[in-house]
Amino acid sequence: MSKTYKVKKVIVKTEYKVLAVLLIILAGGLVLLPKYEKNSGIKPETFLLNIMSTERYVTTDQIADKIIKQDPNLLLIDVRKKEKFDAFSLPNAVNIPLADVLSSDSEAYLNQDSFDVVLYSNDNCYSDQAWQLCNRVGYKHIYVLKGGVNEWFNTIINPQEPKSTESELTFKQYDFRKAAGMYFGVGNTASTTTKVKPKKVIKLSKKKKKVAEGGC
Amino acid sequence: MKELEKTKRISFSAVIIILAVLIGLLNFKKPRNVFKKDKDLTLKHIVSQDFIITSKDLDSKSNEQMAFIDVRNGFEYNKGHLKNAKNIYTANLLEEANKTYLKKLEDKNKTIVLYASKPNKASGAWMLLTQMGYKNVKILCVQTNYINNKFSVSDYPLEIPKYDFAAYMKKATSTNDDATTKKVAPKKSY
Amino acid sequence: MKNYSKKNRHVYWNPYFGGLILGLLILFTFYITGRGPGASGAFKSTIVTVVDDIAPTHAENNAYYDRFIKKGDSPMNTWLVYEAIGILIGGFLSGALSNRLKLYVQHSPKITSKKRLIVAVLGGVAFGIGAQLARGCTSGAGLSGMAVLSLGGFITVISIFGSGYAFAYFFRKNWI
Amino acid sequence: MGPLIPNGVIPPEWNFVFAILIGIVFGFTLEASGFSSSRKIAGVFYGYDFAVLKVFFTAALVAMIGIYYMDYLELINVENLFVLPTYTWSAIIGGVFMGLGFVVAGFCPGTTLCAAAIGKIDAMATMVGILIGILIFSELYNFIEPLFDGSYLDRITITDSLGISPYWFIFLFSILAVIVFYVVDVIRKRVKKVFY
Repeated sequence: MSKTYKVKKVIVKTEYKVLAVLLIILAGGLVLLPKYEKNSGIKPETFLLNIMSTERYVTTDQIADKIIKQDPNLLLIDVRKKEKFDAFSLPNAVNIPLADVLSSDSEAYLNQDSFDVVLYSNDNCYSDQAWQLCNRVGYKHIYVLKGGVNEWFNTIINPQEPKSTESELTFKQYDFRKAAGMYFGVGNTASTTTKVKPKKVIKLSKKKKKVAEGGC
Repeated sequence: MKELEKTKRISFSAVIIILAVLIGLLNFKKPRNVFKKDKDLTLKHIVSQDFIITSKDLDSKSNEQMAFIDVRNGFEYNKGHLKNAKNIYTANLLEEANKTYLKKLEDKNKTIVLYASKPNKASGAWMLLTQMGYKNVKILCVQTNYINNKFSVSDYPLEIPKYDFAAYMKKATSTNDDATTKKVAPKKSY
Repeated sequence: MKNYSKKNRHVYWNPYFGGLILGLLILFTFYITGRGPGASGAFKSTIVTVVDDIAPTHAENNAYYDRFIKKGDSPMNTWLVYEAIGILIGGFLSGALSNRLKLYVQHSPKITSKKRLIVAVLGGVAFGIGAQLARGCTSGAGLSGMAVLSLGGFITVISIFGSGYAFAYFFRKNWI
Repeated sequence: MGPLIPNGVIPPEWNFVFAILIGIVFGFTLEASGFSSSRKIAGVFYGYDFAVLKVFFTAALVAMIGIYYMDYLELINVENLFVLPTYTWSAIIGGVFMGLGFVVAGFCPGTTLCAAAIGKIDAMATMVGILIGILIFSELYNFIEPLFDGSYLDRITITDSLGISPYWFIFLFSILAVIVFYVVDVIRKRVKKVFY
């Protein structure tokens, strides 16, 4: 080690003193900043806007049209309970009861961007709440069937006969609904049409979490 | 060593950083309203269906415990509304005035009862308020409409199937229609 | 200009200024890509590619290589390899600017350059093993780890400098 | 907005472009602050030049303060950042090996690259050594695997393990750093000068 042991006084330049003080103030500032509650996930303001907007609704005619045309990226999700789902459900629908809309295995169905997800229940209430939960968690491309299965029956399964004074458009709509009803098995005797549609097997890839991967 | 003397650059950049931090802090707005409840708690509420009040339990005793909030817009409110119901349209639920009003109700620990033309219209407001941390918010399951200029409130139980779907389908498919209609793809009419 | 840089071959930046720029760079890297800068990952990728080309079967059934072999895409196509290329370019630029480009072996006058090369290789071997074990070198696990206050980062840094000071006595012949 | 590329603000194709740019600035800073000369780096362990310690701790401190200020201002979301996973024993023993390598070779992988870039042949030798080291590690991986994957504490931060708030930790760490910088200057004054 060094031979001469006289302690040389360390002269610290004033700049370094100032810089050291600045550093400590900067680091200390973090401690003094007033704490505030962080908002996790979607902001309440945007959540409110989403609730108010009604473009999430899809009418039964559109859904019937998509099913008949075998629209590939339509995914119907029934949020009613299991036994109601078994009793009657729209073709190719997947059953996710309202209780486990946020469970991990249902996330594969809801949190993906390859399908347009349409939620439906008997009426609008459960499907709306399911939609709001999905919106709160930040899922995209989720729609709600207006009126649910009740509306489905009112329009597609037994459409009301329009009175003769109705506009020509309602007659056209009535014809479409009548034909769609037949497609869904109303009124045609020869049940040759394959009643049970081949269950559309939906291959879903788990969406990767957003944490940045890294490592050296 | 020699390089320790060169402090011009570091002092200059230190000043810039301090300025940047100050500017960042000064124009930083804390989020005004924050979701307190996490999503699973809300889900528990929904599943337990404890937020529903039917018109049956609207007897007079519980009335002063409840504060009615009409979440429809002003126009419908003026046409007709429940007795002593306050009108807060869903869109301006987050305004300061309404928030203080709800806070006051909360402090007097009244149950906030929301109602609209249909229960599912009020469920959005209900979800927003429960997640913002309001404790007991309920929805009045009624259908309100205005028939021959009288404001009528009729019960509207949730999610009641209009038909017995399965039976109806079986009956519908088995009716032997005389014309053997082939499965015809419906012509796109509109 | 010529004699200025001739004279100041060994005048580097003020270390605090260098640290400041490095800190801002780490901050920028986290802000843009969500991960910290690193270096030893690039060496690992080269080794994996080389072994994968020479003995693909061996690479398959060795658990460690298998982690980094991506089907249909060479392991070199990773973030760290591009960053390593950047480091080479950046180092060259800075060396050129302050006239430090010179092909030579830098060693303390006490030892010969041959001994220095042997020592460098042995040190590298130790570093190679250590970097894989700690999942990152001083900049990968140390700096990036400490920046996000990860416990692993602090443990690695403490053990690096601790063991460094412990071993310093035995290798003082090489340096002073 | 948090980390821009994972959050999708910047398309992932830019990832590699930023890698090169960041590498350039990284290499430039390392080289300019003297990390390309092994004797200057070894000065940390022998007391004649503590540049490495100063640069290292200032960089870590600035990054820490920066990240937590941006986290406070909601510009960065710390949960989305890559936090180094903690394998305690693997980190300790890896650190010991790296400490040994540091004292013996005088370079770490980052500084090896930028020293080799300016023509240091011993840096190139260290690069070869590092490659050999990784080869050895990979071949012996089957024996090392229990240590490598053992004592896994997930991505725990030091503030969670100590149970204090990160802001306090950064404040204390900055005071510690200033004290260390002063002590280091005192040591350097008393140690025999080495010119390199």
